[in-house]
Amino acid sequence: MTSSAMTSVATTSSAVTPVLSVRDLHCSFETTRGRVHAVKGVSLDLHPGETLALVGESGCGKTTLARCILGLQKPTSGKVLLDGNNLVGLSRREARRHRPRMQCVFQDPFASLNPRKRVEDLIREPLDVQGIGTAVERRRQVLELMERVGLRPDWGRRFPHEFSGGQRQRIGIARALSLRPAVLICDEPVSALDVSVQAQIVNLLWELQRDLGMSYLFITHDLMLVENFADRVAMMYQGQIVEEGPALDVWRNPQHAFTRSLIDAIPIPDPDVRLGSGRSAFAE
Amino acid sequence: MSAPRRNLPFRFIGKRILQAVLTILGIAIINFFLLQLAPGDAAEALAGEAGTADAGYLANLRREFGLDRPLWEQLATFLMRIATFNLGYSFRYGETISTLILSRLPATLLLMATSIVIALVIGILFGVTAARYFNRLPDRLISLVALLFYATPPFWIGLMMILVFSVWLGWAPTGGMRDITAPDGGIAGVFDIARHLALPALTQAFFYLAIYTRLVRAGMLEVLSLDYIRVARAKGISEQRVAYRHALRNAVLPLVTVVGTNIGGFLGGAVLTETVFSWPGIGRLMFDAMLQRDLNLLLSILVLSSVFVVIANLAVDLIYPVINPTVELR
Amino acid sequence: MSAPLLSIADLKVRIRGNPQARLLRGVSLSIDRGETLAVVGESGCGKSLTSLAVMGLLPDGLEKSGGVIRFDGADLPVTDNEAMRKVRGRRIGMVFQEPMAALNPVFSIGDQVAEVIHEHEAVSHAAAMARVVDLLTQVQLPEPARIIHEYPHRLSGGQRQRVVIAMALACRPDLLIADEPTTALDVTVQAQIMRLLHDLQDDMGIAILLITHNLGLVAQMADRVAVMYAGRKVEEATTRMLFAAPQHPYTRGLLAATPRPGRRRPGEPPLTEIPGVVPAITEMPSGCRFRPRCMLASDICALEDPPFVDGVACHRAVSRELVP
Amino acid sequence: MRSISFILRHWTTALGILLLAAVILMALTAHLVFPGDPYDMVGAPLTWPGESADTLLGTDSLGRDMAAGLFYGARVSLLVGFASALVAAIVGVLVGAFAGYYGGWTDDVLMRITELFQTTPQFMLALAVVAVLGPSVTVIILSLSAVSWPAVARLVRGEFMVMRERAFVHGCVVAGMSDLRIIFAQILPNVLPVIIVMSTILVATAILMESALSFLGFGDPNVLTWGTMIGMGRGQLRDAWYIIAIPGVALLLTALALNLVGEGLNDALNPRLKQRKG
Repeated sequence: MTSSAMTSVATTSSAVTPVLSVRDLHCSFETTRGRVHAVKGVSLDLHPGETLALVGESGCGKTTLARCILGLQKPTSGKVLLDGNNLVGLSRREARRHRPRMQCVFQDPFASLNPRKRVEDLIREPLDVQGIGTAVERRRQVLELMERVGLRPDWGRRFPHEFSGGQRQRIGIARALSLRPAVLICDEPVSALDVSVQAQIVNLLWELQRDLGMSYLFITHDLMLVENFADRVAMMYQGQIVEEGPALDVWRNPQHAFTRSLIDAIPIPDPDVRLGSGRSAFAE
Repeated sequence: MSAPRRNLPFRFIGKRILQAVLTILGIAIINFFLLQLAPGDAAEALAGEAGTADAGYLANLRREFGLDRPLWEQLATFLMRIATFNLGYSFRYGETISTLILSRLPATLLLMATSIVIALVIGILFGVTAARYFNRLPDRLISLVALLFYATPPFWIGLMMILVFSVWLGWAPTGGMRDITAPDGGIAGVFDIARHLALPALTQAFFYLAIYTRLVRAGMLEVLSLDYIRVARAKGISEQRVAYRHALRNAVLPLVTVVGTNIGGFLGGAVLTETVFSWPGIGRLMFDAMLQRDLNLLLSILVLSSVFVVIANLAVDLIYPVINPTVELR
Repeated sequence: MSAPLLSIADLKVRIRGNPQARLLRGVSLSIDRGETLAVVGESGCGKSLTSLAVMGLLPDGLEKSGGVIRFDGADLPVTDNEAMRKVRGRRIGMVFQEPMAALNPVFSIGDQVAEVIHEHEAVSHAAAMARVVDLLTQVQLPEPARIIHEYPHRLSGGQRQRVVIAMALACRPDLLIADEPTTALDVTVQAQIMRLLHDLQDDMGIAILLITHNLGLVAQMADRVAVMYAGRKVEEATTRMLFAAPQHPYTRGLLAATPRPGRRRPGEPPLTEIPGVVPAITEMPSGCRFRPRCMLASDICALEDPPFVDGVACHRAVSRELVP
Repeated sequence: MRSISFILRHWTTALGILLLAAVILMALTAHLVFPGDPYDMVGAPLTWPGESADTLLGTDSLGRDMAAGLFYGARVSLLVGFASALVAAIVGVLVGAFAGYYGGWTDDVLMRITELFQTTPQFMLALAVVAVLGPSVTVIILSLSAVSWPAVARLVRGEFMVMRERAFVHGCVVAGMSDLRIIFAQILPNVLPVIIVMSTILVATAILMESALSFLGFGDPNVLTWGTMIGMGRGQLRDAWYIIAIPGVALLLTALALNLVGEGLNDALNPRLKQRKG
């Protein structure tokens, strides 16, 4: 399914059941500087096969929201529905049953892989944990996954530190794919990468979605990046979703003041394009 | 440089004091159960060799500790005794234990303070020098010295120093705190104590000197690689100033907390140093209590020393945020 | 035409004691007074090393093995630390990437900014502090009289970067080196900082050497651009020319890989990628270092590192293809 | 210059290994080299080293062979050192791992307990345990572990607190891994190098503390240790200082060897893989 087709489905039809729904989620926690109310009543729907970009600046609560969805942090209230099942309040043992349906890719390619494990073990681990297939099947699956994400199969015995940032991100993606999830939470997966490698990873994610039909919740600070490939965009500001809509509409016709100020601030890589009020972000 | 100023919130101070009280309670309970582990009759164990001969003393101990009562009542009595500072009576010394310990405490504190100062001053000096000459000769030498001091048994260094400086060279007395012939007060009196203090203070200092040297060296090396040092260099600041103003302060501040946690180590080390140099402090007192198997005195010293460490750490906790503006108060 | 403010000629930097590990292989750049030159490239291309070499602040273990750096008509004694101290902070200011780590946590903001002034000028503490307040006003920090007593951890990242800029500008330098000054900041804060730098440049007439990986910043800020790859300058042009007619395949790939609005086509991959990765310093290919990732590479590219001619270092550059 | 310090660094590690091997060899062969009881009188009292061919390192005031004491003492030192370090490491790792991984009240409770043991002056606590339970090798090992584990617990806790926030640990949770598996199979292998290095230092410290206990006369009376030899030699400090010097040097070299090996392990296991920056 192409992304443009998906856009029309996502925007026109509410009849499609969302694969992941967040309902009125709140999350607050204690820090050294007192209580932080990081997420204040967020509701989201992620439909099958679409990419929803969650865009916000640092401290807006997008990372906390992701942690709540993934069950890494306990929300104060609200629901996280995966295939209609509420994950909030489940014990870790109960939650484990739902884990294969939702996986994640992390920002820092240096911290997201255990430095003491070999690549093939890293990719196979989720299969071991969930007890999927025989040992032989798992090994074959690892090789398929490596090839799928563009890693040479003979690299399986290597350790993460022998790879570049982009290659590590590929390992992380292969690991996340091993359980054949329906939802992939991508937490700033390319923001630590160089532009040329960023393009490789974004294209890889795009291809995987085209072929496997997963849904992406793509968390990022880079609105211009997701304008290039997301179906819908949700703008997060001070713990709330302040604007949501098809990616192109949000970019061309922002409704909320925060979205407008963010778009105005983005430096366009073209010296002839002047932003917003017809002038450059900085000059003149 | 304007001094960092800030007021400690009452909540912070209250929380720390409460924690300290709980720690002391915990220490008392550990001691109580340690006593329960003693084989045989508790009263006899408490009294030790000197006391067992006296039936009246034993009966007194049984009553005081409530040894015929259920365990939780014994615990309550035990905690009560510590809370009221009523630690009982030492048969051997013919004094109440609290007066005995308090009269010995100043000597130990003098020894401890002197060795802390020596260890800190030399440790910082060594550490900074080693870091500035990283991997060059001064660094190698200092690191070697630190390693040797770290690996040497302190009591043995003490004995060797007595051999060299007292026996062979005759520069310092072999032990004690003052000469019988020396005047009690005045400059001569102070000088006399200083002469007696030198060797034991050095002996105690060596081990910690090694620790502080290593910590300051590592701290300096870490700080010197940080971004703000590069910024300082980009401002045109001299290397001297970068090292001694920008780096040293950041490298040395954490040392304050380390010294706090080392107070217990200094007190424990005092048992050895004071025994080797016949220094009349609580360490020596503890050794004597061990020899006489006077468990009551022994455990009292242990509890009071722990209380002292808790109070010292409390003081460090309260002072540290004032001198280091970056600490978050909780 | 007057001499440039800063000119770097054939700058070479290598790992000490390892002549094979050439991190900079003959970089030449020049900046005129009041001009903004952007040096752009991906991590490991040597753009930061170039700026550190100019300041004489190369990290331990690296050494300058060749080249001449001239500043304001005289040779810059980059290997003489004492002599460079009179240049750093006074003639050349520098702003770094990580504002959160750029300030010493145990000194107040006022003391840290005043330190530069005291280092280079004989002024009283009161006079220095008065200037600090002016500077903090100039970098648009609110309540400067209060902020001089604050400690760094009480300030946000954007505020700290303003303080760092104030320190860099305290002695009215001729050149400001900004090494990824906004990479660690949010986009909205980045816009504020960049606007500030732009305004300050207008007011004070300083030249800016902007080191960045962000082509958007380059397009909006720079007069001229130098593109670096694997320790070399591969292309240089005016900003408008570079974006309009990029010559080097790497520059073209970089521009194509950069997200920009209104480019997506249904059913096509969202971005145009450059295949492969930058090789490690120990595994550099022969000839042109971009060759393994280059779609246009031919036999000559493996034999010879292309010379830098007419603004580009490539055997297969667009301009040369046109003229056989 | 770099290569010289490189060689120097490895040279010291080699020296450490050599010294440690020598001490271990002494401990293993004590009964072969000196078949008799080290407490037996074998020569004239106070024979200086080199004075008699039978007792190369001399005899003490009771005519016991210093060399035999040195060999048998190595046994006790190593046994006490390694055993107490092992116990301390196990307890410390368990406490530290759970406190650091779970945080919250688990951390609060475990760290309060650790603090209790840390605020009590360590050597005094060890003395008190020996005083209450009586001096035997087992009690001494227990008492030294009791005072050594808190340092391990704190170190491990700190490492776990950093590690549990690493993305790879989050990835394991998301993959459905159990807590125990994450703690022991994922995080612990990453922390192990630090623990191993710390343990070698713990062995050294324990050996020094054991020697201090027996120097004061509170060691196990059934075995001869280096500390005991020094303690018994105190009376002869003026005229037979070798009685103190020889076991003291043995202690110093053993502790030094362990520290050197620790430093070498630190270099080998924790190569600071600094991430490249732009």
